[in-house]
Amino acid sequence: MVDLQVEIVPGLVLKNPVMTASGTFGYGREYTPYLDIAKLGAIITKGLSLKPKTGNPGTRITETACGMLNAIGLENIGIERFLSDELPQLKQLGADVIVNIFGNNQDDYAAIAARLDQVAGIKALEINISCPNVKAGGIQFGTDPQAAANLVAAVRRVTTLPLITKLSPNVSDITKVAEAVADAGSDVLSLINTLVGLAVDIDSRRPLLGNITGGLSGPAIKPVALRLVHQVVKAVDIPVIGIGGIASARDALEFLLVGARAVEIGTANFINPQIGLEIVTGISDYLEQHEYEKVTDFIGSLQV
Amino acid sequence: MVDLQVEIVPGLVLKNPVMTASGTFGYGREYTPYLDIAKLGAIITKGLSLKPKTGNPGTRITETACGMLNAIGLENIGIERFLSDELPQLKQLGADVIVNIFGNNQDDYAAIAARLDQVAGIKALEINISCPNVKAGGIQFGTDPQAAANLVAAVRRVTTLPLITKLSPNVSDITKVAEAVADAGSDVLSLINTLVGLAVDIDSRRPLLGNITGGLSGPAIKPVALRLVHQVVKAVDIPVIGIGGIASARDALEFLLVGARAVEIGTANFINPQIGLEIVTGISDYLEQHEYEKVTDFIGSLQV
Amino acid sequence: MYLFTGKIVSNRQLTRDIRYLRITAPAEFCRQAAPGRFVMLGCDDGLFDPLLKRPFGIMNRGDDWFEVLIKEVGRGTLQLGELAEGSCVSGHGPLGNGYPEVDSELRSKDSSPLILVAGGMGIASIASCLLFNNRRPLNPDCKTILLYGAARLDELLLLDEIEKNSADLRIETITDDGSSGRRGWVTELLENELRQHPASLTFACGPEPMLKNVQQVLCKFKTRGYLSLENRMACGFGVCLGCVQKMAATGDNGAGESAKVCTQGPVFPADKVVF
Amino acid sequence: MYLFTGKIVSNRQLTRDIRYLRITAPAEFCRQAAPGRFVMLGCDDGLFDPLLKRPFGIMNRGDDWFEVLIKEVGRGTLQLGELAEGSCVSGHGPLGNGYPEVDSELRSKDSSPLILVAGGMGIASIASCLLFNNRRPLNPDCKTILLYGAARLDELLLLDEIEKNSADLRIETITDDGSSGRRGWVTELLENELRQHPASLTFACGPEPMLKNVQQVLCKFKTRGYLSLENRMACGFGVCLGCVQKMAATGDNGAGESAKVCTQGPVFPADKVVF
Ligand SMILES: Cc1cc2nc3c(=O)[nH]c(=O)nc-3n(C[C@H](O)[C@H](O)[C@H](O)COP(=O)(O)OP(=O)(O)OC[C@H]3O[C@@H](n4cnc5c(N)ncnc54)[C@H](O)[C@@H]3O)c2cc1C
Ligand SMILES: Cc1cc2nc3c(=O)[nH]c(=O)nc-3n(C[C@H](O)[C@H](O)[C@H](O)COP(=O)(O)OP(=O)(O)OC[C@H]3O[C@@H](n4cnc5c(N)ncnc54)[C@H](O)[C@@H]3O)c2cc1C
Ligand SMILES: Cc1cc2nc3c(=O)[nH]c(=O)nc-3n(C[C@H](O)[C@H](O)[C@H](O)COP(=O)(O)O)c2cc1C
Ligand SMILES: Cc1cc2nc3c(=O)[nH]c(=O)nc-3n(C[C@H](O)[C@H](O)[C@H](O)COP(=O)(O)O)c2cc1C
Ligand code: FES
Ligand code: FES
Repeated sequence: MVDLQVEIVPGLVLKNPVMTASGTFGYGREYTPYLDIAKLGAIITKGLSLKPKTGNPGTRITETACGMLNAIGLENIGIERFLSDELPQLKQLGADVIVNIFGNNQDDYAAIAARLDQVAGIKALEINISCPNVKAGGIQFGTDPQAAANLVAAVRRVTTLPLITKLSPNVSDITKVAEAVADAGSDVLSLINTLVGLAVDIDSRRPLLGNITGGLSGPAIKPVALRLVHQVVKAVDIPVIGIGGIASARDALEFLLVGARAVEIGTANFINPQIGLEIVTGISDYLEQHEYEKVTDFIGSLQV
Repeated sequence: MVDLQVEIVPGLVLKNPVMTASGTFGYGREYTPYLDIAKLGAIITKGLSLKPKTGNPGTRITETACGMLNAIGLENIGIERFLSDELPQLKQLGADVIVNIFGNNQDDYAAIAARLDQVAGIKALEINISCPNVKAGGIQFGTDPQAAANLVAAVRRVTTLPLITKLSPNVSDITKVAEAVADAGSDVLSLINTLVGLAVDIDSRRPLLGNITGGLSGPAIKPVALRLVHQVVKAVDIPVIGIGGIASARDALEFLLVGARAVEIGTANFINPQIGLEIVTGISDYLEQHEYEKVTDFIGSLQV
Repeated sequence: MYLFTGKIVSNRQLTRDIRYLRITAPAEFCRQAAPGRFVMLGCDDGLFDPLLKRPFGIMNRGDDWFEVLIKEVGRGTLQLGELAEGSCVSGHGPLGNGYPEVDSELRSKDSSPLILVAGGMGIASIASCLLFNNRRPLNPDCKTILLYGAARLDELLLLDEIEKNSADLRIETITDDGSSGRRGWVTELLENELRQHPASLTFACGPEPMLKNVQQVLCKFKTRGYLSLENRMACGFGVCLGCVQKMAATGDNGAGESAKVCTQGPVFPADKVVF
Repeated sequence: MYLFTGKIVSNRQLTRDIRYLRITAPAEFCRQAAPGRFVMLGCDDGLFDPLLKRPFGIMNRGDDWFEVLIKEVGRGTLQLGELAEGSCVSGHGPLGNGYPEVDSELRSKDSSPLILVAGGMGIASIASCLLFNNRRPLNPDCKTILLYGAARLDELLLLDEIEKNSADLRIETITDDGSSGRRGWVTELLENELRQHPASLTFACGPEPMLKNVQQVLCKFKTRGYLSLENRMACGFGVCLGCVQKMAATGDNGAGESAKVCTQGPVFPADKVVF
């Protein structure tokens, strides 16, 4: 048996390196007909804000070549309803829960973080500073190292939970933001969020999405994601979680190879709701076949 | 008959808006068994440098989901051999030729531009400030607005040919670079060059490309390209040429719809060497069916 | 809800761009398939283009198969529609709520009929109410009328199958170009019926403009009905939030102002949907 | 060079992962196909995954068909290998230079044999020298020896076909695991032959490590030979520069230090290739 456990940071130990990405796994419960969510490294909730949010009007998704654009607009039930209606059941199911948070401004982020600080059953916070689908908040933090650092510092002050900062790929030099948030107290980095994209319909001569632009995800973006993870792993000392286009155990292993200590599965969950556990098994089988004793021996073993 | 002619700038009028992208059309002659290259809006040569260049060692291409990574490393025969061995035949074939140029530094760029200034049979220069596959030159100009502007100004001083500056997508805010090079005297912008990506092989635990990272092209990147073209069209007053993942007449029309005055076809040429002319015909048929008299009526007609 | 690999048993081409596929499925899937529920289907080739599965109404089902009608409108439907017999598909379902059971509670007067309104490909969903009938009967003393509109005569599909399977059914058809005898929209037929039977119960499925009209007609006659929506879907099981539809502020479909068409629908009370 | 849509005439499964396909093609394509030339093939489904066509040696051809051997090693070969009879493929070719004509100029002594060396799937390319023979004869008084190495006995392919078509051919086989009787590498067989016939002409195709060994053996015996390379290709017709191979500084294959395998090769004089 291969040992799949990974310690991301001392306060955040995962039974295996496979998590599910925010916004693609609902609040977790939706997946219980398909798999035992307690067997995943962790589940990461849909991005939560202080108050419920209705999201964007109009068409919200459209498929592109080997990918999809989404402009959901961070629709969510709000932090309070999550705590009362969803979290208790997740605890009962034995799932390891990481909460993804976002706000319109620094105070919002800090308020949610403070609210969650003393809540039992939350393993870590993932701060989304990179969602391209909301006007206020989101991406402008993700592209400005100083703004990102200030935000992380504000959250850091109000919580003792492990902090994961989720980075945007839509930048000239991701290592600048990575270093800034690491210095500001982020324990972990996760990347990538979606690339900003556009799709239009030549017949109606309109954008296909109500929000005009959307976030590109899926296998199409994997090469870009792998490159950015590789770059950030080399640039910072804190652990990195890899995200972007993962749809198989081999994909996940590619991210581990370049140095991600864990991965998050996003769009692939829509296509196959069991994919998370299939990837756990696939990683284990691969490592066993190649005579690794533990997954940590494989992590970061890329030879360049 | 739909009028497909587009005037990009007064000195650069194309018989139709379909060009072939640098690095994907060789020096043009290679395509003569497949199509009449004189019928294309223009052909853009492989990137040329002052001296011949051998390119990168090791594996240079690998396929990704709906895309490919290349790390050719700008191998080319050099400007002198192009002028003596290739250009005369292109002229004879009646092709409209745009020369794509790059260098290791500003002086290199200026020297090539100066050399080409008095050469008959060259319709314009496309300055590649955005190739991700060379260490010196290329991408650092493309991500720094000031460096890009200086470069363009230096080239501008030595040539009267229409100048197209080819932009990198690997930036936080492409409009900054776009505005800077427009102010510095670029007549036209073309975008996008490839996204930087990485592919690795988990069995050998090595990068798949000799150069480690490569440039991502093909249908996978189309949504990102369309978004950036849309953004730049709104930000600058000079004409924009759209590039990225175009593989059909509908794809090309999408770029025209968001405001590109012409397009360049890249990777799709590898899959179907006749695609350039098929797209010309397809655009004409579509516009005729939808009762447009001229392509310029369709360009930029997106309703948002 | 099952994830399964199905095999194409048969693939009949009904028109230039419409295919009628029978696909194998686990017995449990077939048992849980109810009229108006749907299935997500994708090609089982391990490739990523197309990427997502596509939703289709489960039109009919047996012990270990189900049938769908596929209109080829884009990459996904084209790929599925061209699959040869023996090819495999990835399936996920049955999903969604389906049409409500037609019991006396739903109908205000037992003698008033159930009116089924189908526009174009909406027939796939609507037909399930009739073709499933021989297995899970609608209220037996409920008279049923099928109002079916299409663009042209040759796009009025499966009428023989439907008649064969449904005793006591009256069918009225209409086409945009008049090629079926009557020219016009299916909502005109609905108005006629409701004028005669104002207490009917209506189920409707078709393109959004048609459903909007149906909604207006039902509203005008103050009569109850259900609409089956076909919003774009990425997942089909409630996690992507891509399919949400605006809903009237109160009512039995979710507390909020929007509903997930895939899990709370695709069938909604007509007066709840805000187009 | 032709772009064409071909139809799968037959698809035989030779081993777990090796397929033998016959595909229709324009007559002109078939006429221009010569031993060692290749064809780029892709599925004709209008989808983008896989994106690029894949190169395959043209193993045999008739008036309006050609044959390829496909080993399923990844997405592209898997998709092509699984195509049913009647399916369409997009083809482009014939491409590349092919093996040189075996005339007296090439062979230093007319009595010395032509030695064909195939490793694994290299048989597809090598076999073309034999199977095309009945149409475009190699030098008729040239004796031919086929040296063929594979991993296991069941991967020694098409020996019957080859024998049937090639009079006067001697075949020696060897396998990595000894299951064919002889255990070892095909280059050992080559050394044996060259010891007896040092003035032979050798054509070789196989995995790169084997070709390197062949090169060394040829060098040791100071004898002439040609290697057919299989570098990764994006285009196949000389425009992407993805397939270049380092070459010895001088010689008849390009002035520079590298050559495009797709247009200047895939067959190169063995002493020119720098691995
Ligand atoms: C619950 C449900 C049940 C359905 N049942 C059936 C059925 O039984 N038979 C059938 O043929 N189709 C049915 N559809 C519609 C079918 O899912 C779409 O036609 C299909 O997803 C289009 O995929 P594509 O890749 O071919 O088209 P794309 O290439 O994605 O798009 C082609 C065109 O179709 C439009 N389109 C895409 N998705 C949808 C959609 N969900 N609804 C309407 N238009 C769309 C696009 O705007 C575009 O104009 C149903 C949809 C839903 C949500
Ligand atoms: C001139 C030429 C002639 C060829 N003739 C034949 C033939 O007759 N029969 C046949 O089965 N194959 C032949 N090949 C090899 C064949 O083209 C590759 O196996 C195929 O392109 C792999 O595609 P894929 O999508 O299945 O694999 P991928 O998914 O792209 O890769 C799978 C594995 O194959 C390796 N690979 C990919 N491309 C190549 C390549 N060009 N050469 C070697 N390894 C590669 C990769 O490194 C990887 O390990 C030939 C190649 C060339 C260049
Ligand atoms: C429909 C959808 C909704 C998403 N919502 C969120 C979100 O609420 N918060 C967040 O941080 N990321 C969100 N993401 C981004 C994903 O978590 C992930 O970073 C991205 O999709 C790339 O991974 P993938 O290619 O595996 O999907 C969303 C992605 C999709 C497709
Ligand atoms: C193999 C290859 C070589 C390229 N070489 C060059 C080059 O020399 N100069 C340049 O400006 N762009 C080069 N490009 C980028 C293309 O011109 C184009 O910008 C990019 O491929 C995106 O378009 P596409 O998706 O249609 O391929 C190259 C692209 C490819 C795939
Ligand atoms: S389709 Fe994903 S939530 Fe409805
Ligand atoms: S494969 Fe493109 S140049 Fe050889």
